[in-house]
Amino acid sequence: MNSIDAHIISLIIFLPLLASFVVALLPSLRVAKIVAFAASLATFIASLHLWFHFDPTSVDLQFVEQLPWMPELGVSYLVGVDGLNLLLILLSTFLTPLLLLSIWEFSGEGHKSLMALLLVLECGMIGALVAFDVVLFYIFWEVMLIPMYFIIGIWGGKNRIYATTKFVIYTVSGSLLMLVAAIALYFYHGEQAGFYSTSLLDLYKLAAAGGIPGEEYLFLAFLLAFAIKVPLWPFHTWLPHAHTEAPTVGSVILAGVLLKMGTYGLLRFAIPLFPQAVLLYAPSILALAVVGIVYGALTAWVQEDAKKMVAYSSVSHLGFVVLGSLAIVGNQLSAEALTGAVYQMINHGLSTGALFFLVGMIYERRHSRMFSDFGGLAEVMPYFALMLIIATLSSIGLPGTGGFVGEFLILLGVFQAQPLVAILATSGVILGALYMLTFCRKILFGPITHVANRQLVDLSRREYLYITPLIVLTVFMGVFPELFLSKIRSSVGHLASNFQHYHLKIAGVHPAASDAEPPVDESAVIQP
Amino acid sequence: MLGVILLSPLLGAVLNGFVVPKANKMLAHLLGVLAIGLSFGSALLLFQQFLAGGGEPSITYVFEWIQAGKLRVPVEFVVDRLSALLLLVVTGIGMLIHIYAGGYMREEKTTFRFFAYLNLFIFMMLLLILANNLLLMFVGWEGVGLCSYLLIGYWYSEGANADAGMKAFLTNRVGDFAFLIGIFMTYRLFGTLSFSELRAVVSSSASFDAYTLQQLTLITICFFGGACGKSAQLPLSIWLPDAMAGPTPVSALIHAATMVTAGIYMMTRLNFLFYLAPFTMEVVAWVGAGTALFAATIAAVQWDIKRVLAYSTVSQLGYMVLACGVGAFDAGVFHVLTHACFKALLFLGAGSVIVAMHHEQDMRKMGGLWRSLPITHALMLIGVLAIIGFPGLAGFFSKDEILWRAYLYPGSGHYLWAVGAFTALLTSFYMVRLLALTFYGKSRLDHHTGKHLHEISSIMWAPLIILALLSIGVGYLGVPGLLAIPGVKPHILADYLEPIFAVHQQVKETWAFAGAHHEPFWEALLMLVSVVLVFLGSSIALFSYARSSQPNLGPWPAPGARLYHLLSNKYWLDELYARFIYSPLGDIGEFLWRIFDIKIINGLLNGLGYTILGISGFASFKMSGSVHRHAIFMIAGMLALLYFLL
Amino acid sequence: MVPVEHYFVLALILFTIGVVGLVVRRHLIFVLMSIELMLNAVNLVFIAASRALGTLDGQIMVFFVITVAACEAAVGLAMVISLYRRYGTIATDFLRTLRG
Amino acid sequence: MVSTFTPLPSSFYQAASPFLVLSVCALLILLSGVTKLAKNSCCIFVLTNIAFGATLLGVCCLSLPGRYLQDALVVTPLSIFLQLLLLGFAWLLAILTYFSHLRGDFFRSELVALYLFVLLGMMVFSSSEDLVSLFVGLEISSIGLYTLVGYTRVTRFSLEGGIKYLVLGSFATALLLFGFAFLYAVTGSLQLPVMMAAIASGQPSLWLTLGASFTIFALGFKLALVPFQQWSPDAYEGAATNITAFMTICVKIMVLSLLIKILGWVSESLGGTWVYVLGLMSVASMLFGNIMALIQSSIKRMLAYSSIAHSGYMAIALGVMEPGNSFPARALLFYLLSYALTSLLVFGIILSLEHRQGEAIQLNDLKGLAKRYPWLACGLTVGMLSFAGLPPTAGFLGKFFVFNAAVQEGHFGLVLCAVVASVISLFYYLHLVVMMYMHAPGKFVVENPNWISLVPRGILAGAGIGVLALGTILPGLVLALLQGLFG
Repeated sequence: MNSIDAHIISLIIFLPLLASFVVALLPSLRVAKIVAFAASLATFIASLHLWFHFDPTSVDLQFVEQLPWMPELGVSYLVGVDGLNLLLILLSTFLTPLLLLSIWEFSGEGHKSLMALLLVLECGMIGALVAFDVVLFYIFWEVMLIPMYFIIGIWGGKNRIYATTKFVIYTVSGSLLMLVAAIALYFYHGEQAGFYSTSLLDLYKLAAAGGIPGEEYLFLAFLLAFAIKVPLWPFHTWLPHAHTEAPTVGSVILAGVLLKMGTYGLLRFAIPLFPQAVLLYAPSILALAVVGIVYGALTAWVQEDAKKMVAYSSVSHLGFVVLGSLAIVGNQLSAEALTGAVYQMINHGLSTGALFFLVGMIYERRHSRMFSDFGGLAEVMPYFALMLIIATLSSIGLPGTGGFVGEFLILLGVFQAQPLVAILATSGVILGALYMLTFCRKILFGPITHVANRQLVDLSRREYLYITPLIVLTVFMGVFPELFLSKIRSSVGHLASNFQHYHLKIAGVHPAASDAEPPVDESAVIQP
Repeated sequence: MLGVILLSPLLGAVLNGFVVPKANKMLAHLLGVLAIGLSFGSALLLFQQFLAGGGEPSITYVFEWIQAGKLRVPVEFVVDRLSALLLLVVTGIGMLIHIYAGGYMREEKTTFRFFAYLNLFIFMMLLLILANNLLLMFVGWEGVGLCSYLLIGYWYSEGANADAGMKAFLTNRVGDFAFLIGIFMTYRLFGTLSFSELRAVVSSSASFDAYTLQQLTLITICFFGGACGKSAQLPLSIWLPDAMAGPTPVSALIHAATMVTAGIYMMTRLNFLFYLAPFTMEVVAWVGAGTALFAATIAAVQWDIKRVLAYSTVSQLGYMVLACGVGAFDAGVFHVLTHACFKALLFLGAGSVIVAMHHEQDMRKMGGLWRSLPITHALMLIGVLAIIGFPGLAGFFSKDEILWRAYLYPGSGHYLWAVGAFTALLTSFYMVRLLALTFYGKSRLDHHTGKHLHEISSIMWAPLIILALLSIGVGYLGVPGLLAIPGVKPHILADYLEPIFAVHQQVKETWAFAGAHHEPFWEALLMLVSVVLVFLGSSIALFSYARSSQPNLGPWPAPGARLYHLLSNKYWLDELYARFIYSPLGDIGEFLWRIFDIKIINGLLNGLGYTILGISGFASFKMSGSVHRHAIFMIAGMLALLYFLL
Repeated sequence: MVPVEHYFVLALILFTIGVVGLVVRRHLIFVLMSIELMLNAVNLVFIAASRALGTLDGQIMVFFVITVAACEAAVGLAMVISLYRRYGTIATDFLRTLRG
Repeated sequence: MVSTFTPLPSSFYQAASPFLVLSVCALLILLSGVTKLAKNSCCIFVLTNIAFGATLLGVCCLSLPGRYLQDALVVTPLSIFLQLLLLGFAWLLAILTYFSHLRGDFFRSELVALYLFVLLGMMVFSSSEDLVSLFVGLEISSIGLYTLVGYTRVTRFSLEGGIKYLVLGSFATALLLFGFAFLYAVTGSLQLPVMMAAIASGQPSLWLTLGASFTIFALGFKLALVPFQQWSPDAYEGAATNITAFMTICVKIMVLSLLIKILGWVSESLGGTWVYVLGLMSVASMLFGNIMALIQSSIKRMLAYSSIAHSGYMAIALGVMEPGNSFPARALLFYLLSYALTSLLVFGIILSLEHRQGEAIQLNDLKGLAKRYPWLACGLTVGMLSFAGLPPTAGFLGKFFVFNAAVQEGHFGLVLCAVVASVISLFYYLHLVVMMYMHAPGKFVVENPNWISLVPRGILAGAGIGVLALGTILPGLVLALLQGLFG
């Protein structure tokens, strides 16, 4: 591993943080805007370095950095990249420059602090994605939360305070439980293995070795924290409030990446650490996910507020992702469903992000989100209409867009595991088309009712700049998914085939001879 | 070669959509026609090479599409006897309609969007036909659904058109739901989705146990569900009549010739599965016959010219599904061929009448047009004769072939034939009624349209001429052995398509009836009966509508009034769907959101918050400031703790 | 010889009297006096214990306790006087403004 | 056993040098009150700085670890660390007060002398293991604090607070003495180590439990744990802000220094009930403190209740202590350090926001603070996040270690209550942030602009950065340092 690879991740994490301090302190706004955008672009280019140097065949952790942080407690700064989080990192570094671009002519005051908060948010997201140490993960998990709190709180809509307080308290209460469960796991590992360590690799060995006492409760604590974040069905009521009150930028990043933390957490922590509990609770979680899909779709259909509708549609889409990550066939997870879940995470981020951007654009023009204020915009804003239709099609999951590949794989995998659940979930495909097309119908088609709509101006050059990449990428992910699937296939296959005794080692580092290698059937890992 | 066929329409769509200057209608039209013409030319070349090469299927692999776990879905195209044939139909008729559309859309401000969607549609249809695995076919399947949605809602400023487009897309989506379930089951049973592999697995395995057969029945039922959605069969037939909201060339191309036949094409492509599920075939047959009858009855009372044609399409599709149901897939494809020609002719003819009448579509305001629109009248006459099965034209051969094969179907064959024959009677009635109401009888035009009546331009009737010739000539591809017409070999198409069908030896005997020898007497008798029915239906229609005096434009006289009321409301199917599916969903959604989301979950959480605030309010009220109160509190606490300690 | 437990019980009784005095009386002066009573109860225990154990430590402790009691009384009275001089009352129910 | 008088060894003078220096300086400042120097608060400020400097020098360089005067003065690395903490925070607070509106009120010679004597009492208490000197140290500091609360800025509230604090405080002192008396009666000696050995070996008797419980209750009173907590809101609200800050930080350090020593030995000898009672008190104070703070309108009163809650969190670590394992003690000290640093930051900012004649700041006065004074608002936000225990700050790691200690002993119930309490606490801490950032600015304006001078801004910035650094970069270092303390 040459020298750049050894520090690339820390660079990606802390460059935005550094940039946010600089931006906050810079006197002139114009310079601050350029610095912020340049920093986020640099982070994106650095993450592209990750993309090109990532070895898709190996199952191990790559670009690993391990520094002792609190040696006395066994807590270390351990970060790494593997198939599961590579795409999510790229998604977050890809979205942030677009976000900064979208607030280029931000009229409200506090423009600099908004940009600084976005950069801190990016640092938190990437940190949480690459952290392989429970404590480090938890710290970045909350660091991610605070800028979001301020973004919704300061630049939000009318009753933003209720929304943002509910958002923070809901998430923190869940994650505190997770912390307690992590500590219990940490101590159990200390007794079993003799040395105390919070690094995930050791905890995996512990989980692989055998049943952890009180495993159900620990799993439920982890599940609760991630279920609130996902949001799984009964815990979702904070999402519509957060989305309607958040500014466009907030909604995009919230839907784009923050919601994926929940599902990513499920894959990284909950499933490999507590396999027996997963086997026990998978059916009920699947049931919740299916209810979430149908519930989200139906409630989205009756909404009058565009943002609330897209929020509920996210509840429905992420129900699919949870479905995909817990489809158990025999004693293994279904590899197709898992690949589909990881893939759906990415293109849900893109399509919903695009939808929120577009809703934000018409909000800037008409300062209203209600459907009743719009109608017949296709006449006046044809290119906006085109973008909106493509984004809608991707979120419906029309073949030729990324949504279809993800949804199809998930449903295919879940069908092998639980046919009835899969059939109910596939009905979500119809409901999805129902509410998304009604959304288009109310905004784009039909006669122009309001005179104000008549002289709406179509997309400006800047708006093109930050919406087209999203749209093009969604279509690209639908037509050539192989480019992305090849990167995640081996890691996902590894997790799917032996999630009961899952282990992960650092690439290039041969595990100590004494470290008994639990039985792994490599056949499941498909060489591309 | 294959690349040109596929990519030229796509290129046309992209160029029209983004690159070409918007205002220039002529360039948009030219580009559209050119793209499809190129594709049609290369299709012809391919067909010619294919025939020369002995008609062996060839698979061309392009690139790896999806690969996850054990699933491997490559982008592969297959050119075999079936797809080569349909390739010709789609691109051929598509080109003719593109030429016609230029003239039809003359008054529109910009037509770039129209031709972009049309080209995109052709590309998606070609993808559907050439796909070698179920998933790629599904991509084409939904792609055509999307294009039909966009084209139906082309004049979106009129709310009804947009709703019609949405209705079409949603009903198709229901069909796709069944199709998806079918795909999942196939993957679970066979582990692959590619047609060639499926065919190999099915033919290689000696016999199938009960479980697989039961699975196969379920799979075929789901695929048939998908076909129903796309080909507007009974449960999901509500969207086609409303799809007439789109421009007429769209109705001609999509809702007559190409897209709606996708369902039949899929069933033919998977015939080796359908043969293994006799129960499904029974269902398919009866749904087909039922839809044919159902649509024909409604068509008889429609006054809008395009709606009559729409219901007649649903009815003809019913025939094709009936043909597939009785195992006569080749007859089904033959009817697809003939129907594509004469239905496109009828639609375009109706289109030119509508253009001539300045977008008037109600037949009650027409009449006596044969003098002022002689060419359209002549062409429409040929079309009507072809569709009602006038001996010698295309419809006669293809429809009789289906009725004959239905008659031979063991078990309920005779009843199927009876339904089919009665529908043929109705078909001839409403088609001749259409002709009579528009062209013959007294002219009911209001003064303004009467004066400006003008014949369509040459660009519009040129393709019609070709279609007319086709609807006469195509019939001779499937001449029954009985009528030995000199110089024409009987059953050309059937022998051409024969290698596609593979009946598994386990079900060999159930499907043996088609090949068995039958005395020609019965076949001749049935043919005679259908000819008689045709003349009977047309004479009734002529008698009641073509007479010079005022024809009866209102509901039927006394005995039939209630029946007329039932039929004109389309058996209240739309209202039933709205009441039992659409509005309950809305109510559930409303309930879930207003009550469950806001009242229960939020109520619970806010309640929790407020109780805690309540407790703190009460506690702070209790904590009055006096020192003594604090001292008492301390002592009480101390005593309580001491109690624990001692 | 009276067993030392009796002294402890006596001290406990004295202590409870002091506590009751603290709680019941409305008047600040009496409150201060009851505190003095409690401290003397403690002295009793120390002397009894020192007498029983035979070491002098307890008695040394008593000296410190007495001095501290005096300091507290002094500071307490100082505050009461300044309260009286400023607000003319030393009843404890006057001291209710800081509550909740 | 008559102890003959032996001349004190020279090492005693070296060990006791910080105390001697501090008392001499305090006396000097007291005497300076007579001269006309007293009017000039600036030179009193200089004198205080000298006093603090000298004592700090004494503590750092001159003190030798060892046991003197029959355990009356025990100097161990732990006691040195605690004294450094006390001196450090007291000094910073004095400097901050000098630059705030309270300069005139506080920097009168007798109050400053009193302030130094209170500090002296705390240092004596924290570095002795003999009942007598413990009691003397405690009383010097307590009585000194009663007067400081009452007389720093004489208002109706400060007098009321002072009197309440005095009455309840002396009641607690009586309790403490009662406890000491019984412990002395049972174990026969006033030296802590001897007593602890006697308790460990002897069988539990009624008087022993009574004595130990009274002692713990009295110390619980000082920490403001639940049954004995009601004095602190009134005293905190009544007193001037710098005294309130001094109380929250230094009193806790003092009390915890003793509890760390004795709880290690006493807990298993008095059987499991002890852990149970402390657990009960900690749960009650966590819940009570947080719930009561929800609807407070005055900031100081809200911070008083939040300090009750934080005592509750610390009491968790106290509950799980046992002689063998020093981790709970280290966790407690880390929590104490992070709590003290955050309190310094928060109270420093409140100090600089206050008006001369206006009464305590209400929460709605802070509306829209971020628009006018962004850096003050940012500091207060960091403080609130640390109190709430959100990660990038020191507060989170404090809570994390305390949870660690509790889970190690398997006290899941305790930890769950702590989780519920900290979620409730999140609400009112973030309410403050909401006021500052998410509301339009109200009429409130900072009265004395002189806080803009460099020194207080430097201190506040240092505290803020310290809180953030302690949460991210420094923990490894600090834990190693604490590890050193316990040998």
